[in-house]
Amino acid sequence: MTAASPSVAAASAPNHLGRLKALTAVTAVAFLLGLGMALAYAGTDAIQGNVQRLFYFHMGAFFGAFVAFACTVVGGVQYLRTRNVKWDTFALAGVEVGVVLSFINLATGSIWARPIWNTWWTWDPRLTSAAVMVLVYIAYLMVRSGIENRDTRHRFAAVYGILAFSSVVFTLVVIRIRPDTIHPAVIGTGAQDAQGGFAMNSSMTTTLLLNMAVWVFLLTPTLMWWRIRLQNYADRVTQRKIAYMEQG
Amino acid sequence: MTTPNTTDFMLLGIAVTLGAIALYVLSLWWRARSLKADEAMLEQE
Amino acid sequence: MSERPVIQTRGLSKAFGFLPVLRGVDVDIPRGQFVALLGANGSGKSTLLRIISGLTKPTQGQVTVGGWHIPDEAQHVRRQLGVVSHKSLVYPQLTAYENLRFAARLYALPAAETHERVLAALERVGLKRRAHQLARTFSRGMQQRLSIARALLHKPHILLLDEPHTGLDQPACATLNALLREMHADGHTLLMTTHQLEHVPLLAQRVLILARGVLAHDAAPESDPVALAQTYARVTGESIHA
Amino acid sequence: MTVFARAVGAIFLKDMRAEWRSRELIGVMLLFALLSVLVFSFALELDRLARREAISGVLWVTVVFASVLGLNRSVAQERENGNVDALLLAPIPRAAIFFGKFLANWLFTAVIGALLLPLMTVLYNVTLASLPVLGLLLAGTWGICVTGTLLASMTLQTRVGEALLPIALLPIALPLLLGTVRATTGILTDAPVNDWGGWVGILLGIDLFYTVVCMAFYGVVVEE
Repeated sequence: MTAASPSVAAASAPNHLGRLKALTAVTAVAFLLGLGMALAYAGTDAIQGNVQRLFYFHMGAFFGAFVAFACTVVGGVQYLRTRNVKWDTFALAGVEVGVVLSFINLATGSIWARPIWNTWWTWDPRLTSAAVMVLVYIAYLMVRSGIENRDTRHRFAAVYGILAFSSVVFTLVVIRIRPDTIHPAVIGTGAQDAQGGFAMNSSMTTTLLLNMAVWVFLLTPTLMWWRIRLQNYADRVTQRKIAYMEQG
Repeated sequence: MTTPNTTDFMLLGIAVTLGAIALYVLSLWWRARSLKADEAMLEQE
Repeated sequence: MSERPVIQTRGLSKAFGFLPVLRGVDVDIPRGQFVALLGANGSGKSTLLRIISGLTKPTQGQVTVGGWHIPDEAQHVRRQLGVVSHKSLVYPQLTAYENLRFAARLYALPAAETHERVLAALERVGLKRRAHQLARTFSRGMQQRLSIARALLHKPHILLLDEPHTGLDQPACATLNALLREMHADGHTLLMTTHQLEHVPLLAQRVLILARGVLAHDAAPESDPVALAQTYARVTGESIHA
Repeated sequence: MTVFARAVGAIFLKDMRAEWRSRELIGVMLLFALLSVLVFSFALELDRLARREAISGVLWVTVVFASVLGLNRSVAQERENGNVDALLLAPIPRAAIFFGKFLANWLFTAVIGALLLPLMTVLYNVTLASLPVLGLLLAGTWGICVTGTLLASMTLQTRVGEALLPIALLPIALPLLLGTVRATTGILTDAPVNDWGGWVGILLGIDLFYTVVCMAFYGVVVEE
């Protein structure tokens, strides 16, 4: 192939498999530590009981998803500036990991709500917005898969990924500016009629901080890194297929 | 006031969390495996 | 040739994803030349035309049109270009006159002259009597003539024609060819792709053939369509009836 | 007059004239909107109080789906004869092409919405035909059409084509919808401005953000 497209450079980037495996091991240990602290170290909430422990993962998953979707914005902007495929891969990894994490966020929230709010789901602005957030990024994946031309796919994905972030920002701010949500704001002041809020003691704060750090700085990057590796591998195979077809 | 017993819900939540992550990792592995199969086919021909 | 070529490409490459379409094309087209660009489907001739017109960005390489760089200075190039495609580029719900008046506004032609120039352009392609009929009611050949009027309205000196003969019957082809020869006589630079080799010797001074993304042939056309078809078959490895 | 304004005006007027000739957009959108309102009125046998709570949802769902129909047609018209290429070849900014198409789409959608207001006022016996609701309608359809014009330009280039627009548009437009529905309900139930004024602020903020982003990205979407 005479035209050295940027995609070739991305596909032949150094491997780093050893580092990724090390990171994965660290993530696994830290994740188990966080889980253990949530189960054994943090104090039991007097009003809500054990189900309150889910809250550590609920918050971790949301902010992990937030970081992943922010990566999609960075990847999209950088792709449009440089047209280097590695940024599109970065953005795609952000979307997939973000969808998984925001699903965990929704699911843990829903399971917590059953005993506390006495319902699995309610059409509260923040819950609606969080659900829409997942749908936007599923739409991102559908838009992507509908485009055969790779360059077009990358460009549209970049644009859509940037637009989609509005739903993430909306989910974050809706609790602050809208008084009619029942979702409690654990950090800072929230709605007056929020239900299910709780006071945190020091063991709870420590556990929350540790779990947030694990989800944001370890779990999200690890999953994204694996996803990027998979995409680079897929690109290499596609390239070989095309080279094969060109010969034949 | 007694603390309600909500342990079942906690366990369900943890199971869903771990399950979701495990499923995603499994999907990554699955996709890598089918790529390997593609590559092997290219090599054969 | 002392004058700089009107269209010049250097090392022009374009890949759609992993699929290379053009792999290093160098072309010089001097002012006033009528060039036919031939090639099989997927040989990249439409892509080359779209890159020169600024609709597609090249992956690598340099393109200048009228001394301006593409795509960075495309806005200077657009006024010099008239493009006719196998698609008609006209709105079927508008009349011929309205279509051209819309084009005149897009090219910011002086409002006072618009009416005269639109009528003159319609006259030139023989559609003046039909000026106020909807383009929807036009035959394919008439739509193509309207399209040419649209492309000429802002008096470009370069014409890019992407398979202008597609879908035209014999008389319409003859009318089109007569118009193109007239353009050439007027000193326009023309670059045309086509599948129908029989038109090439009648029109072009020079034939370029693209094969597998590179320029494989560059010469004056054989005067006989059959000989041209043989050359084409030899260069591209694909036979085409003339 | 700047190049930008002249190009926007030319494209907008061109769309108006084409629509005046064919009436294909307004016709389809209006018929759909009427059917939708009638179907809702059968499907939701609402009592008087529930009607005031639910009516803004009926209005907005109808307007959004009507706009999807219109947006698909409007952008498809540019692709049919390769006209979008002719627009891109003209010496005008890409953003002007986008804004001209958007203005036309916005006008069509707003007209449909404005026709629905008195109609629904009569059918549901709820005072929708009022200036505040009309203002919300203009602000809400603005955001929907600005994202819709951009997304339709994208989705019509995909394999799935027209079916993909609602899937791509609805989740992006949902923050707008949430705002407009809540504010409309607030107005209809005579709630104090403090209760729904925040939603109007969100709505205008999102409108502004989407307008800037979509105008900036149109060039990226249509280039090849």
